[in-house]
Amino acid sequence: MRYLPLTDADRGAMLARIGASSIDDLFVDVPQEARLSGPIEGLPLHASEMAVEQHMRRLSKKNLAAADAPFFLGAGAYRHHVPATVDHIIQRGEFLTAYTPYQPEIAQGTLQMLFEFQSQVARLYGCAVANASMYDGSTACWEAVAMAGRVTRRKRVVLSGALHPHYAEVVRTMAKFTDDEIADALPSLQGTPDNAGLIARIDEETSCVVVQYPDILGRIPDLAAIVEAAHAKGALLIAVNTEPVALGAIKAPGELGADIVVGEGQAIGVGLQFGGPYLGLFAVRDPKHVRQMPGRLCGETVDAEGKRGFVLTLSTREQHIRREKATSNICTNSGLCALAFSVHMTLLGEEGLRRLASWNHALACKAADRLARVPGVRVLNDSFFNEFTLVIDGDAREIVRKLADDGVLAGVSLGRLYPAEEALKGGLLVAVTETTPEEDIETLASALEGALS
Amino acid sequence: MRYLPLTDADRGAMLARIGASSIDDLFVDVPQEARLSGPIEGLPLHASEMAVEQHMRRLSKKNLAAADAPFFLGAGAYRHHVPATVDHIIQRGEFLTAYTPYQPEIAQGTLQMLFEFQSQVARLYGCAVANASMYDGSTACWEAVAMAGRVTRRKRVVLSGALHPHYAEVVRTMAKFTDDEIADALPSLQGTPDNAGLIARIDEETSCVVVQYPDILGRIPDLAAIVEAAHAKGALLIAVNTEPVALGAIKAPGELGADIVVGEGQAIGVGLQFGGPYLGLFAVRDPKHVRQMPGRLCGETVDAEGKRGFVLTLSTREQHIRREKATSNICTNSGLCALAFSVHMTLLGEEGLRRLASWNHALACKAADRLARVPGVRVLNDSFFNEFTLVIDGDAREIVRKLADDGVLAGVSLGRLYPAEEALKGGLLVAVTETTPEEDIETLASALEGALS
Amino acid sequence: LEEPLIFELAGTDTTGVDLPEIEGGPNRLGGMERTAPIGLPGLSEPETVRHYTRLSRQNYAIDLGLFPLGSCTMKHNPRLNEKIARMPGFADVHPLQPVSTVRGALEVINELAFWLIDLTGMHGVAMSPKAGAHGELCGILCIRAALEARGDPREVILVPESAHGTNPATAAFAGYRVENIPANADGRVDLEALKARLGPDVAAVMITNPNTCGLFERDMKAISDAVHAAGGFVYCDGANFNAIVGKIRPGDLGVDAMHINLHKTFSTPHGGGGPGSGPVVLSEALSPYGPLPFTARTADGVVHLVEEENAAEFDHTQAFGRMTAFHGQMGMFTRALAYILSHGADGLRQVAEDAVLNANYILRSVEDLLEAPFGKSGPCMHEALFSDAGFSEGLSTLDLAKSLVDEGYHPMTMYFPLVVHGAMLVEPTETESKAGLDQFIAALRSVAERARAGDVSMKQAPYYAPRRRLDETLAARKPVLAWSDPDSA
Amino acid sequence: LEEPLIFELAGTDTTGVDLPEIEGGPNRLGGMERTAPIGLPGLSEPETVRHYTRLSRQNYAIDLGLFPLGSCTMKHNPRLNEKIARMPGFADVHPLQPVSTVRGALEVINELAFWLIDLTGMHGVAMSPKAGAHGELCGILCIRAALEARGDPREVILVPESAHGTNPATAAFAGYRVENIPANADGRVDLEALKARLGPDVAAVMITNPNTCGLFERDMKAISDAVHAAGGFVYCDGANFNAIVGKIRPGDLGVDAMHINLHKTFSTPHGGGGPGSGPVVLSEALSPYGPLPFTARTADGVVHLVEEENAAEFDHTQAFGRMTAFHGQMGMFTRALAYILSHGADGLRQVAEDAVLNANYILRSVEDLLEAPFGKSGPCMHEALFSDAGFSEGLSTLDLAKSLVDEGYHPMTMYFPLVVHGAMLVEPTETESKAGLDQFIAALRSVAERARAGDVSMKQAPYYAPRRRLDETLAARKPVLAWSDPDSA
Repeated sequence: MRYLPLTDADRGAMLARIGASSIDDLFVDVPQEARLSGPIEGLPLHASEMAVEQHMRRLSKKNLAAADAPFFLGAGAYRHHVPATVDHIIQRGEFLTAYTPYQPEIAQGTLQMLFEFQSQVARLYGCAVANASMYDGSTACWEAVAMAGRVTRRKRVVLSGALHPHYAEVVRTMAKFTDDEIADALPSLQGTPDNAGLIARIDEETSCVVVQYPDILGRIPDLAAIVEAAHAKGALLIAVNTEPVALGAIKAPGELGADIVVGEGQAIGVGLQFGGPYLGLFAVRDPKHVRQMPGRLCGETVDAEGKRGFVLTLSTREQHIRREKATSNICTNSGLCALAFSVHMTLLGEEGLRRLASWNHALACKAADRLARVPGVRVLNDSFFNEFTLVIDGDAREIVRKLADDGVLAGVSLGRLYPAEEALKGGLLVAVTETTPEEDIETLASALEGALS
Repeated sequence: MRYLPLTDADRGAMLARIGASSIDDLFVDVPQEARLSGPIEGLPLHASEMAVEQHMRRLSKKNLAAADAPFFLGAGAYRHHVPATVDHIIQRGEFLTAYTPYQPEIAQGTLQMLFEFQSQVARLYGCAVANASMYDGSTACWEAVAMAGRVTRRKRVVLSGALHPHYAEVVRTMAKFTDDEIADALPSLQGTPDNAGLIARIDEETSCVVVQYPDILGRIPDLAAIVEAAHAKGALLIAVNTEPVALGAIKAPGELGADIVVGEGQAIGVGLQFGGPYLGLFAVRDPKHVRQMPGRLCGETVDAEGKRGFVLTLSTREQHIRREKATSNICTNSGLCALAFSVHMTLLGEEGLRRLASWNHALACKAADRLARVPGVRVLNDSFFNEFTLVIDGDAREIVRKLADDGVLAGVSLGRLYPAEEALKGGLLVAVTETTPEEDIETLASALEGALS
Repeated sequence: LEEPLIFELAGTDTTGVDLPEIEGGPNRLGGMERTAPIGLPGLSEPETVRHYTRLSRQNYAIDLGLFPLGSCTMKHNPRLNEKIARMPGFADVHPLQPVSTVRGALEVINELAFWLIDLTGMHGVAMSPKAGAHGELCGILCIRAALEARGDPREVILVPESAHGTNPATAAFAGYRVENIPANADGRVDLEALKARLGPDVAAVMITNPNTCGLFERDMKAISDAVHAAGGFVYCDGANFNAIVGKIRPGDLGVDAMHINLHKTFSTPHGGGGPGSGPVVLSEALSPYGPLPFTARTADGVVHLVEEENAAEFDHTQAFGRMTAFHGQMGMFTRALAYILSHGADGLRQVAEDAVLNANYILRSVEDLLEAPFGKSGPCMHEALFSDAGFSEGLSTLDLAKSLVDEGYHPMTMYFPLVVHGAMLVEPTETESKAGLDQFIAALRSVAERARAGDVSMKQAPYYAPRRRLDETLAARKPVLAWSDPDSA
Repeated sequence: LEEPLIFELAGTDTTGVDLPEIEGGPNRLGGMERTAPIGLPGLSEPETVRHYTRLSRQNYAIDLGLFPLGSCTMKHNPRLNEKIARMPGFADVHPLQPVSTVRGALEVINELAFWLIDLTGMHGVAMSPKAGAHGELCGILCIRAALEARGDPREVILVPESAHGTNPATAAFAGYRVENIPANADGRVDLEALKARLGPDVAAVMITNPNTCGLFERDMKAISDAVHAAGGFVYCDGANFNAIVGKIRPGDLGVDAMHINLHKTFSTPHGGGGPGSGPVVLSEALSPYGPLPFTARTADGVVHLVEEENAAEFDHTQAFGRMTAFHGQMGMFTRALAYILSHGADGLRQVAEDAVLNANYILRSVEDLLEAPFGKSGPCMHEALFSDAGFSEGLSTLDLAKSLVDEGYHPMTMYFPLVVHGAMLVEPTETESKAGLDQFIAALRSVAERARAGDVSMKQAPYYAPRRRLDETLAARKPVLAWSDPDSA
């Protein structure tokens, strides 16, 4: 076994030192009837590296990789070019194979990186403080809701109808067990988000209002108005962002007054990966909320010789100290994805991020104009960043499947996201990034024309 | 420019410190008429990482990768499974981006690795000392011939007819300029190498006899007899090996009395790479010949505190010290490929190497038996390791091309290697390694049947 | 050389990417253009590579040496698995692609699920939880859903004293009252105390087995039977599954739910704090309540993705909901499956045996110098527990741990489990060689001798790390959690 | 912790691979079975990763800091290029595959050749040489072949004093007698002395431009004209092409042959000593003699592989032969082409400008403390040359260099070129930031001040490296070049 260094001679010598006559002696506390006498039946035995690689490659080839097709999917996961440097760095053994930095003297690499990451996220979100990452955007969203409950001591949660339905479902699921009351809604197929309807649902019992920005249909809501309404009722505003590149072009939620900003960081540095691991981002606008935040925090301090150093801090909020009184049960986070995000963001810098965002938006505008010319298709959005909603005469879900058979990955149908809603079935989310060649836009337009004619 | 850290502000400040008013001032020694006034015309300007990657990927897709076809090529370059660990290690920045270890105090990583590499190669070859690598097998072969000339002070070089024709051509090319006399021959299509004919060509003027082992047709010559004959005439025996995996199954050339053993190390750790970079191996059986060896040598020593350490040594043989009296003009070698070889060999160990060799041989035996049953095909070899020669009724080169069109990479035709030799045109070299699935052998057999019927 | 922060290395007008500059003109951003400075520094690629390479060298890692963190299971991460996770068919696939274009991805999930079920002897598995704690929550939510489905909501979850901190946090999060169960003198759950506490208000017992004292709970089956008899469920914390994988099936011991840390037992890299992955295996009684989405293979061999829409087709209408946006940690699934296939049923068994052998070897090689509170309770499993009894006055577990840093090792887990004073939990894992263990044992013996002898220099350790002891109190008292420009202050 | 040798870590019965054991039985090895022990140790994967990771950390590298080795050109190696070289269509292709299956590989070679020709203003290029020295040899052999073809074999090659050691070695290897040409006082070739020596016996002049004193040879065109007038050829050592790439075309200066170190100018990684790659650009007069194989694009856009067989079709029957088995360093070609395409014609020009700017910045920032022998000869090009004049008695260039190690830097090139006493040749390259240069300058000034002041502690430097000064004399006097088992001694 290539991963197991002990030889049989070693094992013998070690048993002798221990004073056991066989390995089985070490399992003596396991009731005999529970001990298996040999390898579990029906499962294959060990395999060479080559055999495993070949098997996994065969499986991988059964998937259509985004690079191998015109590709327009978004809806919470975005395809961007990730510089080769990012992967090089996250494969450094010192980052890849380190543990959570509980021993700061020999973990300054991870800790300084996390401090830089927190600072980058806080600035991107227009917030005071960000944590060291969460599992993903959807769980970060739930954690924000739970935090709002702790801060406001209220139980009513107002979800925008244009919140990603999977995020809403995670919130609803968790709320079942915490007796929060969830006020949710469906998105309406209008060019501009229904702020008035949302504001009307906020009341004095509301702990928080959750608004996606840009929203699930790609529209860019004016957060400031909702913030004002929420604050007027004593509720917190939670802004959810699933495309961080957008924040190179549009105002930061924190700038607009959002109290908690959470999101999915996958678009920067992490890649698609069929949905995971992703990177939950979590920040608060007001530093006084820090002690109610979930997740790990890295802070600056000094060592015994006065040198600057970094440590995990405020861990009295965490489960390993607080046990049942912790702010969250989160333990592992997305450290390596945070590194990938931070390296990519460092390469971009503000200048690169703004250029990247402008480029995405410009290409998306081109795509919207072109697709609007397809008969039977209209572009819903009055505003968008790099993703917009087409409304199609027909069942968009069927069209997406049909185009996939022809090797075109046309986008995400609203039917996939809201299978029960007849009214939404003509909706098709189309995302366009710098990785989308202009000729692929033409291919999509032609394919849609063909499918709709 | 993503690789250029200077900003225009930096450049201005630096010019000011230098006391120059513009960059052009720094090129003042270049005659005005030789200075280009702007970017060279007709060449593209800088491009994003994504654009370059896409361009190169497009080119790469125009090649048929060995993994994507039944694959039977050898003839001096062999496809083996390289453990993922090898590539991980050679991508460590500390190995990848270091220079030749001229400052040993801060290059012990490379130096200890080279010392281990030299030791591994010496043992594999059955020799006393190996150097720290050469460019590739063919240039190592020429360097061995040159060294034999220095040792024996003779000028006549006897090449076995079954030496790889490219290696022979490199020797012939170099000899043109050094006035060595080359006695060469063509391979004869016999099951056993023509030792007697070779021995008959050795005389008192012969500096060395060059024998490939296994030879270009895959046959395994009995080196001992040739060694005896060469030594009887005062000539050195140079053994050339192009498939190091074979030495896990067959005796080492050094064991059999070869004086200089050289070869291509690519098969272990390096990969196919369309022919380069590869890894020249070079070893001598008798330590007294060390000072005539070309290339770098790493040796053990101690530091000022008595700790073991390693340095480049015996550099008085080298060009940067000896200038026109150097043993060779070689400067750069294949350090990173040597690392890849050494890591792979460390993972294999003697046990793994022997198993790998046995497996290769067993599969090759199966393939030979199966292909011998194809009508119009016979297996030439009385002996072989993992590569053998088929003799086909017809032009093997045409058949190889035809099968390639059908997606089968059938092997290397002797017509490709010896285009001028009618007598060899039915020859087809077929190599089989652990990477060859048994069903691919069947595919090749069927394809040959189809092509010959 | 000290490495500055990225904010100290560059301004916001430089960048390490070459992207076109799009001229202004009309946009469709709805009037929300970001105009104020953001404050993100940009470094050229050479500076970036150097910054992170230098930072990395201030870390300790498994690739550098033994990482004996008890209960964290720091074992070697095979490089093959990294290569596989990066195959474009896995890495470059969107979670919402039409199912016809992701058959291979679904097969990976399903194949891994099959192994996890077989290795644990359970009935089903929820693959989507993102980490161990998330998996715990999933398991407890399954239990709550099952109890609610039978109209028998209960209020209490019993947790042993020695549990991981996540256990009570999870139970509390799911709305339960947590009660502790004491341990007996030999470090195991007190069966009689447990039985005495069982009753109609007890929803579940959460047990870690092997437990956090490194011992196998001999009475596991009796515990399960008693809990089941009282109408409750048994949750097993699977963080220590690596000690028994391939040797013992938790399902045979009556477990109803157990999360599996793929990053522990199946060696996906910890990455400085994640990502992890925490699939939860479920008994027949709990399987109907597992969350969406998941995969199912039908008789024709096709693997289906089961989501809200088609749950009924797969007879799974009682799912308690959805724990995360997409399908779970695909990148961890590919790595874990590669690990499992590499080892096979025989190799995994060997993993458990070697992990236990290595831990006992350490236990017996140092127990003359370091007090092993349960050394007489039988062999340990994959980790060896020591206490600070015998240290000279004034020296603590922390001092010993930091002194171990100077010997070239990462310290063991400290002050956990809480049931032992000054606890030190040492888990070598199966991927250490005997020579490596012998070297570690020598170092451990050396610091233990110094602690017994009262070497006060240990109080200032480490001396040879990139940093001396860091002031954690200052960090918490005056938190500095993001960089701010001193020039603008 | 000291890292043992692999031979000390494991025996020959262990392995880090899982391969089937083939039972004995008949074989077809012709009676040559290897039966005696080989003596190759095998390490498990975890041990292997750790061994090499630990070793790597004893190296200095560009990824860790400035690497100011004059004439070696240690610049940043873009990570994109590593990724591209590993694409299966490049990495997993056999050199003897039918041409129809390697069209993309041939296009890479041809596209790179096109750039090299255009950037140098030459006529042709030989792509197959494996490194700079191999390229030099190729160039000189072209010259010899051209002279022989016109029935005018000549015997002498003139080489300036300051040449790289490979230059005379190469010339001697190709059968020429080497004669030195002196430099004039300002560090350049003495044009008059050269002209005086030219004659019918001189085959070629080998010139490095920019030269190894870091200066541009102002008289290059005059030199070329004089050599050509005397019937000889001009060989230019292209190791320093990075100083002028995109700014000046050597072809415009009358060069007949020049090798290009792809690993210097075009940033393929040095890898601790290789692999390199040394294509040779050739003038119209020399192109017919370039070696096989090479690529040629025909009017239909198809790229052909030209070998012995079809040389006549491409009117290339005068090739002097073959320098290596296959087609050259494909892995370096892909990296170099990616580098070139990334920079483009504008970026390459900027490379030269920034390299020269950085070198002059260092020159002018330390010349008050370190004697710059040709500081008055005009701006330097990509490297700055200093001498040990001004050092306190007893302290040498070596002492300064080793002291620089303690400041966290790799030393500069020492004792080269030979024309300057105690020479120090500093080449920062274009991939260093101003902040990085300022830090280096401060360190250099500090050690220079200590050398002037006579700080004798410098004689024992380095103090803070993985090793103190190593005994090179012992290594050469009693060479130990391979491990031998002390137990069997």
